[in-house]
Amino acid sequence: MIDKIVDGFAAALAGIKDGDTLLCGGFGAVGEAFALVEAVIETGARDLTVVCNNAGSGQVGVAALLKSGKARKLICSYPRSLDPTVIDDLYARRAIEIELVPQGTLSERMRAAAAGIGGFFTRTGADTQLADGKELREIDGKLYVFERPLPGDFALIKAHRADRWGNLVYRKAARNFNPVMAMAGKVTVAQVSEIAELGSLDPEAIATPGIFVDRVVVHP
Amino acid sequence: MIDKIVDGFAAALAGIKDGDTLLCGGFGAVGEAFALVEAVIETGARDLTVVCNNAGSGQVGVAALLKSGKARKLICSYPRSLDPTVIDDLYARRAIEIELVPQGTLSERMRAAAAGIGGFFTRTGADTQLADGKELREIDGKLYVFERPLPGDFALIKAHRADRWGNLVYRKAARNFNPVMAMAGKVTVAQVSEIAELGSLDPEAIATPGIFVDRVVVHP
Amino acid sequence: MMPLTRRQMAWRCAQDLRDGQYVNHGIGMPTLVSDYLPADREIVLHSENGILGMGGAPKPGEEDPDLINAGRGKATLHPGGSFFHHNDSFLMIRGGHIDLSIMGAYEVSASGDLANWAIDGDTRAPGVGGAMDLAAGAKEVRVLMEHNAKDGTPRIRARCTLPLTAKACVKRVYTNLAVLDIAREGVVVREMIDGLDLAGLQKLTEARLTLAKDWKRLVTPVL
Amino acid sequence: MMPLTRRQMAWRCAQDLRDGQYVNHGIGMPTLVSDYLPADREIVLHSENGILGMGGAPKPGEEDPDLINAGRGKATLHPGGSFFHHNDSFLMIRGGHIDLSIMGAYEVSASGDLANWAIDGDTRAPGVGGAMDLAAGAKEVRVLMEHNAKDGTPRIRARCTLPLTAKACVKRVYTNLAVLDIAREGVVVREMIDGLDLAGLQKLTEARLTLAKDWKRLVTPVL
Repeated sequence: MIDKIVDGFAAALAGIKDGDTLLCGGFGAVGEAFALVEAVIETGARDLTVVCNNAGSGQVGVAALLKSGKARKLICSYPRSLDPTVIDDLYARRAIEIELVPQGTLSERMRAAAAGIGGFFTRTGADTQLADGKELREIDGKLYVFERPLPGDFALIKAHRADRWGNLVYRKAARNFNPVMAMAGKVTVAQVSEIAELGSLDPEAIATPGIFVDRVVVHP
Repeated sequence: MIDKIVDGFAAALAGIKDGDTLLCGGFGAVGEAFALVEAVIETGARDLTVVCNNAGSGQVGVAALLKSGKARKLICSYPRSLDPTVIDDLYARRAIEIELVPQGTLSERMRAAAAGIGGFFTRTGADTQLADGKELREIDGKLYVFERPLPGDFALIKAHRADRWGNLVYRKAARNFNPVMAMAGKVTVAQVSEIAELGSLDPEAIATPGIFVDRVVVHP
Repeated sequence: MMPLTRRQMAWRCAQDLRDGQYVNHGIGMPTLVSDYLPADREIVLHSENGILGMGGAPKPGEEDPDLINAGRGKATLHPGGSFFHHNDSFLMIRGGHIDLSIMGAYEVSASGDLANWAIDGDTRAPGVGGAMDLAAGAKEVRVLMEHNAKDGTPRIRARCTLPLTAKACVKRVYTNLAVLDIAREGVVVREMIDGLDLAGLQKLTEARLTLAKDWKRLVTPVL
Repeated sequence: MMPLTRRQMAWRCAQDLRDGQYVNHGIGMPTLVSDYLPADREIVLHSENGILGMGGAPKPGEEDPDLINAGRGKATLHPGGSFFHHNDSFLMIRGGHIDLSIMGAYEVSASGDLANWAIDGDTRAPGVGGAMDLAAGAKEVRVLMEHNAKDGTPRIRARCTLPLTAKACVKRVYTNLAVLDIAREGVVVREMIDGLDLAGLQKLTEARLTLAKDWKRLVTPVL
């Protein structure tokens, strides 16, 4: 029987190791799995690469993980927030490496990893310093930059409801990066508010089919 | 006021012209916009390129369009069906050009067109004669083939319900190629069974947001 | 001479929106555009965090913690709106499905180059967000910005001095002094506020300006 | 010596499925595998036309015209199943999310090359479907096919003679005579039907065979 629901964050994060890349969902603190991400600190894993659109806000979630010093590198598009003290301090002290990626390229690179794409050409950023050192190609008279897939060892995402097969639904704008990260994580862990009976989620409206989800942990 | 609902197939197909590429939804006759596709014959447009997973079955829909002689070329993955007499006859007479594309590459090429991707590398087909003449590249020790975007001048799709903004929902496996074709068509026309009041479709379950749809025609 | 307020600039920008357009407005001043959508037109706002048909701020007590706009303000959804994930949201942006992107900027060049993500001497961690995606992908880009920096430095430049967001993408600029088109022949002044003439505006602008034959006074309500 | 029937071959293949696996079976004989899913395991069937959790054929009168499998037969959906579009369906296939692809084949080579989409002298329009996507993308590929063609020609070859679907992708082959693994050391016989020995099987096989130390008789129910 398939039952992806695990008991507690330690079980949810089992197997995380030094040097892993973590895909952390959320946009502007909405749809971020605060508790699950904070539980990474307790695992003791170090030298992590955190992939997240922002860099957390205040002292919680991704901000707490970054502050803990467990992350060597942040791959993000916009490390700014209402309270960016953690990332601004780390950046000022050169205590973290930042790879800045345009938001859509960040999402597309994760989808490429999920879809078996070896790389793709995009117009985004081709004219800019973010293309420095990257392959450029003119296609049909326009300049494109080559971008590589961005897979995660773990995806740490937030959803509204899950069933025991790992099917997920989200709430409104809390969906954001979570589905694409679910697809791009080798191990995908979903922190959810509620468990639904198998078969009770509308099969036409499942935003993340369970095939992309390995573990579900409830945190109401 | 936005009202994408048009009256009749002539209005739905206005602007179609010689040499156009038509993306025709459906998989094994399910989710194919039979009546809309057949109405293309009446427009008089010629030298068309038809993109469709199959080649129609029997004498209806895509099969009828191909039989009419209006199509110069078919881009497909599997031109076989319960009754493939039309395509087998055209092929035997060398009366149509066929570009054979692996099914997932067909879908991915349309998505690339929809997403502004200039091209991508895929493992699919890299080892095969379908990669003849295409750019190959070894990435991380594996062989990939470069594939180009496949846009349509028109996408002729089938959905279950639409509202006046063009938001679409589908029924079960009738979804198939329709959403990706809706995204990849310069003009996307949806043949639907029913119209829904604006606001009555669940915003969490709209499979094709109206931004991808230009015209809606009702055919119960 | 009375430069426009930020709200007046947003109002002017909003007057050009067309019925049925899919519009993404950036954070900061462009957000104000949504307060002045013409009542006789149905305009569908796209928010990069996965919303089409975004409405304005909710009434007090009706805020939903999971419904925010790209600037992290609380938002609402219009009937006909929809939610989707980030990859589909940026497919809309990068694939040319957004009719109009309205962004703020630090600099716009005479050829429509845009610089709006990085400034000199910023000690904060760098951030680009969705600016490069919008600049390269939207069908049309319009900029809403003060005509000059606080120290008077022109922002409409012969060439951009700051890191680029994308080349040759801006088609129209709304400032607190004028409405200007980036055309093949250069920067064309379409509207100027009362009390300003071409020579006066040129003094405040680095790029060479020409005056449209049918130029008008830029007039707005008091806002 | 009694070669397996097609149903017995499908039954044998199904016995190896593991609890919780995501499995895509091709059209033709592999479809029969779904009739023999072990009752003590929950196996999630993927259908390329946008279904996870596909069930078997519906009861008469309960058919839904919009719910078909990849072979165009009427299907059902298990509780927990979901529908999605083709691009997501092939992302699952191409991105390595499908644990196991079970396909038919014309030929498999000693190094696991697969040829299952084109034959010589076919006058029909060529068709490839999702075979190349599955062969290149699934985590594991297993083949279900008759050991020999109707004229006796071996189908397990030193090298494939027909156009390839993908190289070095097949890990296990179920035939009407044997179960064989494509291993680093070559083609290893794991199971043979009663009355057949390695020499006898080798005569019917072009690729060089070795016998697994723990080989067994291939026994199935009468089906």
